[in-house]
Amino acid sequence: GGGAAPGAAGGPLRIASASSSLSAGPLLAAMALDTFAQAGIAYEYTDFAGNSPNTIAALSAGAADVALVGAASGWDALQEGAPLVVVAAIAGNTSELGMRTDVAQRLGITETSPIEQRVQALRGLTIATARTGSANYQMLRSLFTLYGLNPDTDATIVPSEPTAIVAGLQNDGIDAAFYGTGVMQTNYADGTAVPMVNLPRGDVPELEDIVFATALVRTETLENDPARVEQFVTALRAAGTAITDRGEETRAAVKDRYFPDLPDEVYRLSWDQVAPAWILDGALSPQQLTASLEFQTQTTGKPYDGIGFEDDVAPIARS
Amino acid sequence: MTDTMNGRARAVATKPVLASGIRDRVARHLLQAAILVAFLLLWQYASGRWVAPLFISSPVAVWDTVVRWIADGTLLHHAVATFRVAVAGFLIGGLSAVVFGYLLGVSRFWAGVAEPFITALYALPKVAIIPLLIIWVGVGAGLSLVVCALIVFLLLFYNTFYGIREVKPALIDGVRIMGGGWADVAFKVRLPSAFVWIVAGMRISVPQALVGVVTAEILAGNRGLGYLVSFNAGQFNTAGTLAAVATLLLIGLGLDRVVALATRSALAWQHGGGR
Amino acid sequence: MTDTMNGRARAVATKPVLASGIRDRVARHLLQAAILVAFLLLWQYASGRWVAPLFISSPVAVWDTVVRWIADGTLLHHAVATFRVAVAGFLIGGLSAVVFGYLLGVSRFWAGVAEPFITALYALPKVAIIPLLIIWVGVGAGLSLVVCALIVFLLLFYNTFYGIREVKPALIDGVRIMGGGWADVAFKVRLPSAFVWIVAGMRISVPQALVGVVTAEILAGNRGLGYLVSFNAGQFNTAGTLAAVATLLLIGLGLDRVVALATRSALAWQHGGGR
Amino acid sequence: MSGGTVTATRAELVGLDGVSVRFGDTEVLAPTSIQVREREFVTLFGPSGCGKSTLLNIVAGLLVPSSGQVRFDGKAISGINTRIGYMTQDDTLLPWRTVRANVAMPLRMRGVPRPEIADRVQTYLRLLDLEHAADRYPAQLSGGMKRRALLARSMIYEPRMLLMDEPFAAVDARLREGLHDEVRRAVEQADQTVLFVTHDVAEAALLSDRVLVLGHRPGRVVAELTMPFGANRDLRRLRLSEEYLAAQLAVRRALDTAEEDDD
Amino acid sequence: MSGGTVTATRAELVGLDGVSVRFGDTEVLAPTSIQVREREFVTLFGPSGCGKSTLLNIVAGLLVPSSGQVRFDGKAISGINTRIGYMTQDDTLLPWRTVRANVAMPLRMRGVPRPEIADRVQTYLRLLDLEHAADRYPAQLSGGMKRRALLARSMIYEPRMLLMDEPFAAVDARLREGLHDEVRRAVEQADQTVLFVTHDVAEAALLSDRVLVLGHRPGRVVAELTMPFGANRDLRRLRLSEEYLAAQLAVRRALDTAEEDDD
Ligand SMILES: Nc1ncnc2c1ncn2[C@@H]1O[C@H](COP(=O)(O)OP(=O)(O)OP(=O)(O)O)[C@@H](O)[C@H]1O
Ligand SMILES: Nc1ncnc2c1ncn2[C@@H]1O[C@H](COP(=O)(O)OP(=O)(O)OP(=O)(O)O)[C@@H](O)[C@H]1O
Ligand SMILES: [Mg+2]
Ligand SMILES: [Mg+2]
Repeated sequence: GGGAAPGAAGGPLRIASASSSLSAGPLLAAMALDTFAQAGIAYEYTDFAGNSPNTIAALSAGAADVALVGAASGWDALQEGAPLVVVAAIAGNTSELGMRTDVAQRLGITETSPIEQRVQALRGLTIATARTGSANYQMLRSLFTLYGLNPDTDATIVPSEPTAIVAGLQNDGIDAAFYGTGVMQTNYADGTAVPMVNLPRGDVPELEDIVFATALVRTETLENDPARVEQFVTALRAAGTAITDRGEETRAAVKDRYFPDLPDEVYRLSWDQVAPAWILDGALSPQQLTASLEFQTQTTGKPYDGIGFEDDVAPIARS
Repeated sequence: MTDTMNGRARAVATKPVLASGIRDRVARHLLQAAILVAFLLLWQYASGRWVAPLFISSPVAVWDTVVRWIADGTLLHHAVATFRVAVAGFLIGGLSAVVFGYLLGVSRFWAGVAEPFITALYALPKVAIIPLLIIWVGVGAGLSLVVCALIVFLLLFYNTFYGIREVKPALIDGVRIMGGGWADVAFKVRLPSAFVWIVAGMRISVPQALVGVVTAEILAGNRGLGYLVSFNAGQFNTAGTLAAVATLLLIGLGLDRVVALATRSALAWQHGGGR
Repeated sequence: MTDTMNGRARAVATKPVLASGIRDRVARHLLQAAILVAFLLLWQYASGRWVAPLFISSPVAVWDTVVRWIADGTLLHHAVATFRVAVAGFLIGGLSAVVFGYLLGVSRFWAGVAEPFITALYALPKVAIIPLLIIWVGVGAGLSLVVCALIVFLLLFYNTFYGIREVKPALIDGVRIMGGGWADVAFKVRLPSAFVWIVAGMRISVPQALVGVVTAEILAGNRGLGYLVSFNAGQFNTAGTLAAVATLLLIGLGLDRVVALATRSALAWQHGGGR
Repeated sequence: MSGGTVTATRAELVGLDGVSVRFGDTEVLAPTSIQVREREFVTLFGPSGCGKSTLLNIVAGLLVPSSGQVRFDGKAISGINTRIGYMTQDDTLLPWRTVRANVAMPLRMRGVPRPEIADRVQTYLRLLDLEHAADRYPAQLSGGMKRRALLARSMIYEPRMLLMDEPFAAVDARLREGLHDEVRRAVEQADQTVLFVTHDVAEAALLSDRVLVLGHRPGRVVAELTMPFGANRDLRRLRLSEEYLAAQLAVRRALDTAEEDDD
Repeated sequence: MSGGTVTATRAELVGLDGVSVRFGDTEVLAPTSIQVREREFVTLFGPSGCGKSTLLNIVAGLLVPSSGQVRFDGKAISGINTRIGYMTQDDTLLPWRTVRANVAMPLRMRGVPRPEIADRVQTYLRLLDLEHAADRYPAQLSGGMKRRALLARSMIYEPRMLLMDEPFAAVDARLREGLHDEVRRAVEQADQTVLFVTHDVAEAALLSDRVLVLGHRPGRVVAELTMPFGANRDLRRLRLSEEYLAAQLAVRRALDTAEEDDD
C-alpha cells in the first residue's frame, strides 16, 4: 500500500495528478524533460483519470506528497477544512466550447461573433461537459449565469466524458460541448465541430483570472520539509522556461512521452490552444484567487470565506 | 425459516414454535439495532478526532442533509429517477437471464459453444465499453438502463444456468414418461428446481442493478442518486455524498427485502422439516 | 459432461462414447472459431464504414498494437502487474468468502443478524467509497488488492452461503450419528455438497477479480492493464485501449478455464449417469 | 398351465433382441432377449444389482442399450416411451408439489377435464390410503407414503403398460393385499400389461403369468417359469392353495440354481 | 416364553415416557411409553405412516418430541445420539464418496488405525456382497446396493445399539437370510441392542424378542407380543418350525385387530 508516513523524505516525491491532459502541461513538460533531476529529486507519478476528489484524498491520506488538481476541487477541499496549501498555480482557464458545425451554421454564428451572441445562442441546446461538479462543469454553468441564462432550465447540460463528447459531436448526439482543451480538437480536425468560445485566449474577460489547475501539498509537508517543496516548484519553473525558450523541443518531448499515439494535427491544435493558459512561473496573485473564489460561489452557492491568500497560498506560490 | 435448529428438527406444539420464532426474531432485531447504534456512535466519535470530517463527515451532518433533502424534495426527485431505471433494468436483464440461462442450461452443446463468449462479455470491464454504449444508446436514462440490464443479466445468467443444470434428471424423466412436453419440463420441473439458484442470483443482482444505474449516473448523468453522489463528492460535501449513498443503501435493502418476501412462499415446500 | 444427452442416458461401449465426445468437441470448437471469425470480419468491415474507428478501431489495428506491445515488453510488464494483484485479491477475498459464507450458512440466527449488513456493503457502489479506501490503504497495488478482494468476497459469499444452506440435513445427521464432529460435517458434508455452488460463485467472481483490479488501476494507477486502458483512452488511442481490453479478456478466459479444470475432477461423482 | 398358453397366443408388446448394457468397462447386462405379450404380467426376479431396473429403464426409453434392438408395440423405441407408467425404485415425486398435485399431474398433462381429474385423483388417493395426506408436500410424508403416492401417479392415467420396480416393498401387509388385487384387475379388466420387479417370492408367484429369473455379473436370464394360475385368478383363494406353495418353491429353487451357477 | 423373561431382567437401554409428536396441527404420535432393554431385539410393526421412523428419529436424537422424556442408558438424550448406528429409510450415503469411503467413514471418525479400517471394510463389503462395487459412487449403484452400503455403514462400528428402518426391503431372499443370521449374532454375541422396523410379518416373528404393534392416526402402541424363541435361536431350524408359523399368525392377528380399531 502507498499510505506511507508523510515524512518519507528519502524516497521519490510522489506526485498525484487528477489528469495527464495538456491542462497539466507544465507538469508533463517537467516530467518529460526531467527537470526534477536537475532540481535534485526523483519522482513517482500516479494518474487519477480525471478525478480530483480522489487525488485530494490520496494527498490528504499521505499516499501522495503533491497533488495536481482541478482548482475548483482544491478550493472546495480548503473551504471544507482540509489541511492543505497551494504551492503552485499550473494553468488558468483552459476550457473551450465547441459547437457542431451544422448547428453553428443553422444558428448563424462563428467564433468571431460577439461573445454575448455566442452564449445566448446556446439556449435550448444539448451541451455535454465533464463530470458533475468538475471545474469544467462549473465553468459552463458560470458562463450561462454571466450572460443571463439559467443553467438548469435554458439548456440541457449532460455530464459526459471525452470519447462520448467526440462521438456525440460526430454523430449528432449533442449540439455542443464544453471541455478542457485536447478533446474537441479531434472534431475540429475532422470538421464535425468548430471552436466557439476560447477561454485561454481570453474570450470572456470575467473568467480570465480564474485559475483552473493548482498544485497542493499538505500543510505539514510545507512546514517540515520546505526544501522539497521548493525543489518541486523549481522543477516546474524550469519546465516553464523550457516551454518558452525551447518550445518545439518541449512539445515533442511531451508528445513522445504522454501522447505517442495522438494524431499530430490534433496534438498541435491542442497545444497551441492551451499554451496561453499555462502559468509558467507557478505564481498565483490575490486577484486570481479572489476571482476564482467568486466564480465558484456563483456556481455552488457556497461562500468561500474560509480561504485566505495568506493562509492557504504558500509564499513560494505568491506573486 | 425459524423453527429448525441446525440438523435437529423440532416437533413442538404450534404455540411454542411461534413463540420461540418471535423470541429469536426480537433478539435478532435488537442485536442489529445495537450494532447499528454502535457503528453510528463510533462514526460520530471518530469524526474530527481520528479522521477529518472532510472524509467521513458525521452521522449528525448526514442526517441533517437527508432531512433537508426530504423537505425540499431533492431526495424524492433523484431517488425516483434512479429507482425507475433500476427496476426496468432489473426486469429486462433478469428476464433475459432466466430465458437464456434456461436455454443454455438444457443444451450442453450450445452451452459449450456460447459459454466463452458470455464469459468474455462478463470479463469485460464495463467502463471500457461505456463510450461504445454511449454511441448506441446515448447518455442519460438509456445508458443507465443498458448498463444495469447488462450487469443483472450476467449475474443472474450464471446462477440460472447452473441451477437448470443441477436438476435431478430422474425428475425430468418421470415427467416426460407421464407425457409431459418441453413446457411441462420447463415450468414444472426445471424452473421450480432451479428456483433456489435463481433466488440466490436475484439477491446477488438486485443490489448490483442499483449499483449499475448509479455508476452510469456518476459517469454521465444529470439526474438520480448517482448524480447526487458525484455532485456532492465534487464539492467535498461529504455529508451530501454520504446522504446520497445512505439513501441508495436503504433502497437496495428495501428491494432485497421485497425479493425475499416474494420468493419465500414459493419456497415453502422446502421447509417441511420432514426427514 | 459429454456423454449424457438431455435426460436420456447412454450406455454404450467405451470407444463410441469417446468418439462421440470428441466429435462434439470438434464441432463446438469449429463453431466457436466461426463465430469469432465472423465477429472479427464484421468488426473490420464496420470500422470506418458504419462506425468511426475512433470508437471501435479495427481488429487489424488492435492486432498491430498487441504485436508492438509484445515486442517491446509493454504488455508483459502491465499484464504481470495486474495478474499478480488479481490472483492475490481473489485468494484473499475467496477464502474469506468461503469461511464467512460457511459460518453464516450454518447458523440461521447469525445469518439473520449479519445479512442486512452484508447486503448493505454489497449494495454500496464501490466508486463511492474509493476516496475512503484511498485514505485507508493508499493508492497503487494496495488499492487494487482491496477493491478486488472486496468484490470477490461479496460475490462468492452469497453462493457459498446459499450452497451451505441447501445441504440435505439428513446427510449431516447421518455423519453426526456416526460420531462426526463439526470438522467432519464441514469438510465431508457441507463443503462437498456446496461445492457446485462455490464453483458457480468462482466462475462468477474470477472475471470480476480482474475487473476490480482494472477499475482501481484506472481510477488511480501508474501500472497494470487498467492504467494501459486509461492511458490510451486519454489519447483517443482506441486501438490501444481495445488491445489492453483484449488482453484482459484473454487473461480472464484463461483464469476461468483454470478454475473449470481444477474443479472438474472434484465434481466427477455427479456424472455417474446412474438413475 | 392354461394361463401360459392363453398369453402365448397374444401379440408382442415389448421385444428386446440381444440387448446388452455396458457402463464404461463393466458389462452390466449380457446380450439378452425378452418378449412381453399384451396383457401379460411378467416379473423380473433376481439378486440385487443384476440389472432389473436397467431393463425397465430400457423399456421406458430412458437408457439406450449398448447393443441390440428394442421394440414397443411393433416399433423400435426412440426416445422416451410415453405409453407406459413407471413406478421407479427411486423417489421421483416433485418436492415442490403436494401429493394431490403430484398424482394429478399425468392427467393434467393429458388434458383431462378438471372435474374428472379431481374425481380420479380422489379415487386413487383412497385406494392407496393417502386421502388424509393429500395436501402435504413430499418432505412431510413417511417413506411408505411416498412410495404409495408414486404408485398412484404411475397408475392413474391407466397407461398401456406398467413398469413397477419393487412397488410394494414399503407397504404394510394389509394394504399390500388390496394392491395385489388392484394390479391383477388392471391386467384382467383394464387390458394393461405389467413388467414387475420384486424380491418377494410369494408376491412373484401370486401375481405373475411368467417369472424371469435373472443371474448376475453380468446380468442375464437364467430361468423362465410360467405360473399355472391363468387369467381371472382369485387371489384370496389362491393364497391358501397348495399349488401356490408349489409355485413359490419352484421360483425359489430356480433362484438358488441361478446363484449356484454364479459361485 | 423363556426369552421374554430373560430380557425382562436386564437393564433399560432406551426409555420413552409419554413421548408425543405434533407437526403443526397434526398429532403424529399420541403420548407413548416404550422401554428397550439391553441386548433386546425389539421390532416396531404397523401400517405405513404410523410413526415408526419418527420413533427411531427420537431415539437417534434427531427429533425433539413435543412432550415426554427420552432416556438412553439412564441419561436424558440431549442432542444427537452417537452411541447408535442408524440404518435410515432414506438414502444418506454421501454421493461424493465411493462405497468404500462411505463405509469406512465411521471408523475414520473414531480414529481407528488405517490397516484395521481396510480389514473391517473388506469384511463388511464381503458380508453384504459389495466387494465388486467398492470403488463406485452411489450414483452408479442399484437400489438394493445402496441399501446394503448403508447397512454396512451403520453396522461397521458395532455401536451399542442399532436402529434399523426396513433394512432388508430391497435385498434378495438369499442374502436376506444371511443378514438375518448376522443381525441375531450381533445381539447374541456382540451384545448389541436392536430397534427394528419391518413390514414383513415373517421377519418380525423370526428375529424379535418383542414386537410392538402400532396403530395410526395418531400413532400409538396397540399391542405388544413377546416372541418365545429365546436367545441363541437357530434361525435355520426355526424357519421350518410350527411355533414360528404360530408366532407369525399372532403378529398378523394383532395387526388386524389394530387396524379394525381404526376403522
Ligand atoms: N414435516 C412433517 N410435517 C407434517 N407431517 C409429517 C412430517 N414428517 C412426518 N409427518 C407425518 O408423520 C407421520 C409418521 O411418519 P413416519 O415417517 O414416522 O411413518 P412410518 O411409520 O415410518 O411410515 P412408513 O412405514 O411409511 O415409513 C406420517 O403420517 C407423516 O405424514
Ligand atoms: N452409471 C453407472 N455406472 C456403473 N455401473 C452402474 C451404473 N448404473 C448402474 N450400474 C450397475 O448396473 C448394475 C445393475 O443395476 P440395476 O439398478 O439394474 O440393478 P437391479 O437389478 O435393479 O438391482 P436392485 O435389486 O438392487 O435394485 C449394478 O451392478 C450397478 O452397479
Ligand atoms: Mg433396481
Ligand atoms: Mg418410515
